Amino acid sequence: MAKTILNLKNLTIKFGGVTALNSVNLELKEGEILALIGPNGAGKTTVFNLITGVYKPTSGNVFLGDVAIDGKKRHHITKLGIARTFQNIRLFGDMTTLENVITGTDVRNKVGLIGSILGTPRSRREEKASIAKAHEILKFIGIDEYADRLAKNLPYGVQRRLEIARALGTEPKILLLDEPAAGFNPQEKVELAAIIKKIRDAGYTILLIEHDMSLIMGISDRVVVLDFGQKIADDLPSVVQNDPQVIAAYLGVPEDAS
Amino acid sequence: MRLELKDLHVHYGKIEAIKGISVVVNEGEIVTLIGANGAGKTTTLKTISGLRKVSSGQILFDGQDISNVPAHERVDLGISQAPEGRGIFPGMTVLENLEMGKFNRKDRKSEMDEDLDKVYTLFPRLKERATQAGGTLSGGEQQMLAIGRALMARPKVLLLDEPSMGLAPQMIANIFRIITEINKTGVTILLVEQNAQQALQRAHRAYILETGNVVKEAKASDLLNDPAVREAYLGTGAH
Amino acid sequence: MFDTLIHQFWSLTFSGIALGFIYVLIAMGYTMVYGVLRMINFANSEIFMVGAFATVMVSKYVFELSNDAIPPSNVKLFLVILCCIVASMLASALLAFLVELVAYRHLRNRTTNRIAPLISAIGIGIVISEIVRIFTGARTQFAPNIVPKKTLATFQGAEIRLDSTLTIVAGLILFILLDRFIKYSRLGRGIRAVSMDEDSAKLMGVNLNRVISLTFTLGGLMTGAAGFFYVNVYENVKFNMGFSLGLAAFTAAVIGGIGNIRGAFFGGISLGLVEIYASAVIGTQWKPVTVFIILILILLFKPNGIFGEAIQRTRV
Amino acid sequence: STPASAKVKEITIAYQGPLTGDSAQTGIDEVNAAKYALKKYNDSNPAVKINLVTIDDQGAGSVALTVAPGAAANKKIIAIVGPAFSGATISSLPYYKAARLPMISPSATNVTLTDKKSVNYGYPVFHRVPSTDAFQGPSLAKWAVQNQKSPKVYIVDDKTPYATGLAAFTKKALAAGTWVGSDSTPDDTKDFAATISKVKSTGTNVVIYTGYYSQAAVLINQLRADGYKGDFASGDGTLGTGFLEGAGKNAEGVLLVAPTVPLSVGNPAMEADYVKVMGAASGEYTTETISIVNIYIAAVKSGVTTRSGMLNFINGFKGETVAGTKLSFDRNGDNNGAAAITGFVVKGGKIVPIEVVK
Amino acid sequence: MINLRDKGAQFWERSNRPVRVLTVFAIVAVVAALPYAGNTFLQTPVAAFDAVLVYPMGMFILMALGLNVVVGKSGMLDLGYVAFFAVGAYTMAILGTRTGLNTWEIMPIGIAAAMFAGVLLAIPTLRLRGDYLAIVTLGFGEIVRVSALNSEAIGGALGIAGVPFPPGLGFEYQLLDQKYFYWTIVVMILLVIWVIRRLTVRRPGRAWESIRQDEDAAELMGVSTYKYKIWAFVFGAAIGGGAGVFYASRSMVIAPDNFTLNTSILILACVVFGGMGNIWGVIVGAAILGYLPDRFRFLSDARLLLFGLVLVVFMNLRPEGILPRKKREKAIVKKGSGA
Ligand SMILES: Nc1ncnc2c1ncn2[C@@H]1O[C@H](COP(=O)(O)OP(=O)(O)OP(=O)(O)O)[C@@H](O)[C@H]1O
Ligand SMILES: Nc1ncnc2c1ncn2[C@@H]1O[C@H](COP(=O)(O)OP(=O)(O)OP(=O)(O)O)[C@@H](O)[C@H]1O
Ligand SMILES: [Mg+2]
Ligand SMILES: [Mg+2]
Repeated sequence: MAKTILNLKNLTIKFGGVTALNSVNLELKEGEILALIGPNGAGKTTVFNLITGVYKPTSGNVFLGDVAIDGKKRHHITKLGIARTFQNIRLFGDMTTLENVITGTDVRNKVGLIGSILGTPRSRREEKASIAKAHEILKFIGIDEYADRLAKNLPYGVQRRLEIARALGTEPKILLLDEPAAGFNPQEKVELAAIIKKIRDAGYTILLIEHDMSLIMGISDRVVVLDFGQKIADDLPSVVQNDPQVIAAYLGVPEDAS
Repeated sequence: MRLELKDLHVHYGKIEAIKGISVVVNEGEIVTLIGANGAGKTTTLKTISGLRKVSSGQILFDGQDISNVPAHERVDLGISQAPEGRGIFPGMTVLENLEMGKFNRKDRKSEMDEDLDKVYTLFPRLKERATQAGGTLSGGEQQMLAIGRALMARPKVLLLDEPSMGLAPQMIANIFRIITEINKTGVTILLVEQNAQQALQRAHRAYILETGNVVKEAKASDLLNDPAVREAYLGTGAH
Repeated sequence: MFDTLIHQFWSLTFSGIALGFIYVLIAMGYTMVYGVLRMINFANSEIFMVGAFATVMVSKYVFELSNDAIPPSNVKLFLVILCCIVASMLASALLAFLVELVAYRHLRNRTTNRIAPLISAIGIGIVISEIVRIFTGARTQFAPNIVPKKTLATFQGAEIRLDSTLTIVAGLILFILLDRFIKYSRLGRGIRAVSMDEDSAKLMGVNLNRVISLTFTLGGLMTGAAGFFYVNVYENVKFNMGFSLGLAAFTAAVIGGIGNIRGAFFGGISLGLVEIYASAVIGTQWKPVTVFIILILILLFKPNGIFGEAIQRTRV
Repeated sequence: STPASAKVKEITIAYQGPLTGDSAQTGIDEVNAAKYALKKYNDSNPAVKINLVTIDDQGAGSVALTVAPGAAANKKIIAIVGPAFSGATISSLPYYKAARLPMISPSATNVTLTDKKSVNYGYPVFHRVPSTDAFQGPSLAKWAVQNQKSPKVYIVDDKTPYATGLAAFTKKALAAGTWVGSDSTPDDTKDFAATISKVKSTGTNVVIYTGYYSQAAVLINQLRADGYKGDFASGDGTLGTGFLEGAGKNAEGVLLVAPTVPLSVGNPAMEADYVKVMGAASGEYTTETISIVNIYIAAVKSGVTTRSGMLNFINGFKGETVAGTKLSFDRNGDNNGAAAITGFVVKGGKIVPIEVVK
Repeated sequence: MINLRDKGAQFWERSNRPVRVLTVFAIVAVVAALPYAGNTFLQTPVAAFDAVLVYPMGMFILMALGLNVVVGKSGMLDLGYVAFFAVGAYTMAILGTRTGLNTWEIMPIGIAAAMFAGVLLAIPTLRLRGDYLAIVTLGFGEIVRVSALNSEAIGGALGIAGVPFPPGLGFEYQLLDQKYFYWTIVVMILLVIWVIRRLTVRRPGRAWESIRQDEDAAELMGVSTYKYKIWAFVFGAAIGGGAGVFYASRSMVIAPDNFTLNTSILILACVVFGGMGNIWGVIVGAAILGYLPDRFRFLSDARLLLFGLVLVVFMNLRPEGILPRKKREKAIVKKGSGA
């Protein structure tokens, strides 16, 4: 069994009267694609927000390896190797595609204000490396042809993919994808599934929120189901799919199992 | 109410996003627009509701040219939209958001309550969250709110832009059922969907859009069985 | 150092509240506009100045009051007050309406740059004050004494004067009227909708231009009323009078939480008091420093002002 | 260029002061006075006409810094009326000194301008008609307390260079134990409640305000409305009909001192003519400004056509102001006749000169 | 409307290195020759043309470039920028009149003082967003001015006079012919342009840009937003401080009324008028707004009125400024240095 790299322990968060997550435990194993599913408002995005430091848990902890990262600054968490995409796209609209990715890569760069002004050899080296890396990632994701377009003018599908590319730019150990296929047609979803697999095969660990069951069944190694802030299932896709509790809470009548 | 687009052209700056499309939505119909990302579906809906200006062509509503009527007056005519990206008022509570749907209607209190009840029965989750700020809802909850809000206006024509986006499978089935139900009460519906399978099952007729042009118009059931369409829009591993 | 404050506490407090009400009314002009557009209306100080001039004009030229004359009484007094205040409110409201048309409307449709309207409003402000400067030869214009500065009562040694009492009472009434209006008309909700998402507001049937114009106009009405009360208490006007009062009122709006009219109310009164107390304790010349330090402290602990709602944001 | 023999037909002098901005009124008053004097002269068909160019420094040192080099470089200008304000004068001085451009100010009264030891020393180009705060301050201190057996004096200044200077000299000249407090109310102060409270709590019976007339009127109105019964005194910034208009009945009995007198007081006949010619009553510093222009006119009449000629003429000049006081300059540029500070009292709605306060 | 910015950029991209070098030299030469254009249509009535080139034009350009880093690049509305200018100027005036240090020796001290003031203001306030930041910075500007006004130790209302000229560098600075001042300021501007360009095409520029566009997303992409906002602020302050030092030294006299809110607003107007976020736009905007009021001096009474009208009309015609922020689709990373 691969080692656990992200460990959520008894995570609880309350917003006023609403308990969005109730004592959730979740382990992410190195190299896997773990799907996080559940009805609307179950708390999936909230899990991402807790992992990335957007929210602080009411109780419980998030461990990256052995380090508790809840309470750490957001940019620091990114630096530690967790990157995410957003459910409603949050690109830097006035930057080009390439710049968006380079901005991601900057988290690994060291050169500061002074170095940039002086144009030290290191700064030039880093710049060069960043640009090369960004192009590489764009090619990897298959959107390099858009490199010089402003992000806000890109077609929706490309924007979603750019979100992934930007996150990859930060060289994360763990990639969090929040509904990457929303707004895609079936054909595009198939392409996306291939990309996600490719990313995993390149050595990343992926935590994926998605509502499209065929996509999930196709690529995930394991599925965790949340309902009303509680974990109700955590198993292989095929098992989860037939779990009556999951069917009742999430899938509805199994009309079309593919 | 019959809605008709005649040779419609729409621009973003110099870019022509809609290149002369003609679309008819007859009273009482569900018509669906399908097409790949960037085909111009959202732009079409925005133009009908008045958020984008018509470059040339006409929008006929009930036989009357409304292409120069300002957006807020089109709402009074009976055109209501649940927009892409949902357009929730983030700082308003769920209830206030719903009330905004009735902004210009001088309905009696009882009618307001009646409509609220209707929306709450369709989406019980909204009732639970009536006092929560719209901006803090989950993605799917926001989608429900957007649809509910559009219904509050008691529209004659309802424009839905990817209503199933971000919804859980169970909820998706629900939404499409609701669309049919609303339609049965006499509301004309223009539906934009990526979930073409479901959309075509529910719609009477459909248009296929490609880069700003209508490339195909047919009865929905015909398209469901059209191999080319299945290939392009329903995914190869069709159901 | 605190002697004056202790000995004259009630007298200072009373003056501070009267001054505060003038701030409240001007702050309403800022806060209304901010509430709908999330932009600062830099021409509001000139809108105030024009309102103040309107009172002077009406009292001087319509009622032919002179500076030395004994203030009118009874019916005439009532009539003068009414006409002056209405004239001020209308003049400012009209100007506010025009400012929106010229400085904001066109720009709003053309750019998302939020600072551009700010600069065009500053431009309009310069134009208005320069026109007034040229017409008045840059002179201070003294206003006739409208409301007699009679002492109504004394409280703990502080004299309660008719003119400042009028400011407080009328200011309170105007504030309550506006507050009710915003609450019970659809306007309030329309304003909030526009401020959060213009496109969605349109889709709900909100007439964007009308809501925005109306908001400017209402803000103008309040600001104009402030002009009347100002003249009434301080009896002079000058083309550049708006600057420092506008700045103070704007600060007041921020202290309370800009965009929130109850915040403006609270902010205005507290600023009036703080200014007067600070002047009494450490000297009038240090007043701006004290005020801004207090402002910074408040914002450190309440980043959205005391009554401010959190800046509207969608979730990450 | 013109041959040396050709007769000069036109001479240009400049006025420098605030013509726009917050303090524009002072400048507009002065420039009108200059225009009046020149109109009188030019209308008499002289052999050499005198042009006036205006230099707007907005009364601010920062603006003076841009315009002064221009005036200095403009060889046509052979003399300057102004600058109106001390701050703008200080900023302009380096340029005028370098260009040897003579100037006589009608209203810059800061002592450092004629103080040999100061970096602001304006020698040799700077001259002024009014006397400095060093003279006015003691006179004000003396004149203000005349009605009180045991005076308690409270001094308020408006934080301008003029007012702080005058306030300091006034305070220094007060008899020991009579000064009970001071406040500075910047010139955009609207509400004097705090100041008034201090006045009351100190038991003051004499308030001295050093600053300009519009604020003085507001202050005294608020003082009286709050029941202050003591005396009110002020300096030349307050001398003028504007104060009377603003303070109305409250002006009665106010004690004023000034190095000169307003035209309407010092020369009523000329004031009447002024109103006829200019269509409005004269404003601040009219007496001084007309007197300065008259010096330049005299110089031109005597054939002066250059800056150095003008400088010599000014230094040798002996004459009178249009209000009849002596006018000539000492080595530092101060007016020898200016030491005479007149004391005024407002009576029956008029500013009445009483006596010279020594 | 034609997009000059894109035309210029296109030209630049199409040119090869020698053409570029030549263009730069040509432009610098034309700019450097400006003091000799005093007798052309450019002549300013009343004010001396060479002096106008130094102040307001040169100084405005310098300050607008500094403010642009704060407002245009990182999106923080600063209405108190003049405070840093004042700190620089007062440092120069105090040290210049009381110690034997000369202008060039005081320059780094003045810049450091302004940066320190920047940090002082930034640390507590940069967590505020948008317009709250605007009012706090505005307040800071007033605090600095009023404190100077009330402190007799540094001259109070009269300010400080007798500030020494900068010592010549092989030439002597002159009072009545300001071309050396002008050339000095051109060099300062070029230096600042060079530094800003370096920053904007590299990591700090991207960090600022991302903060301006979406602060939350930027932080979640690993940008230390707080740190970079402080840097932007402090960097802007440094330029303001440097400008202040030079200003005091060439003016010889400074007083609190040189540092009013109006100056802050005017500089902000320069930035927006020219084109927020685009250094060339900012330069053009500042040059025009610095120059216009002096060009219109012959209008005397209606001068400021006209200035106000120009602001309104121009903002309405070109809301994004004269040379707007980058519209075309090309990276701010240096071309050709990659891949
Ligand atoms: N800041 C907040 N304040 C109040 N409630 C919140 C807040 N954030 C989240 N919630 C609530 O917590 C619950 C979980 O939200 P979350 O966004 O995690 O759902 P989700 O599982 O991602 O749903 P979806 O599939 O619809 O995106 C929702 O009911 C939401 O309304
Ligand atoms: N604000 C805009 N500025 C410039 N171009 C735009 C803008 N909005 C849309 N476009 C372009 O117009 C075209 C049509 O876009 P539209 O959003 O209508 O597509 P769509 O069919 O709704 O796609 P999707 O399925 O991704 O929602 C696209 O090429 C898009 O890039
Ligand atoms: Mg979610
Ligand atoms: Mg769309």
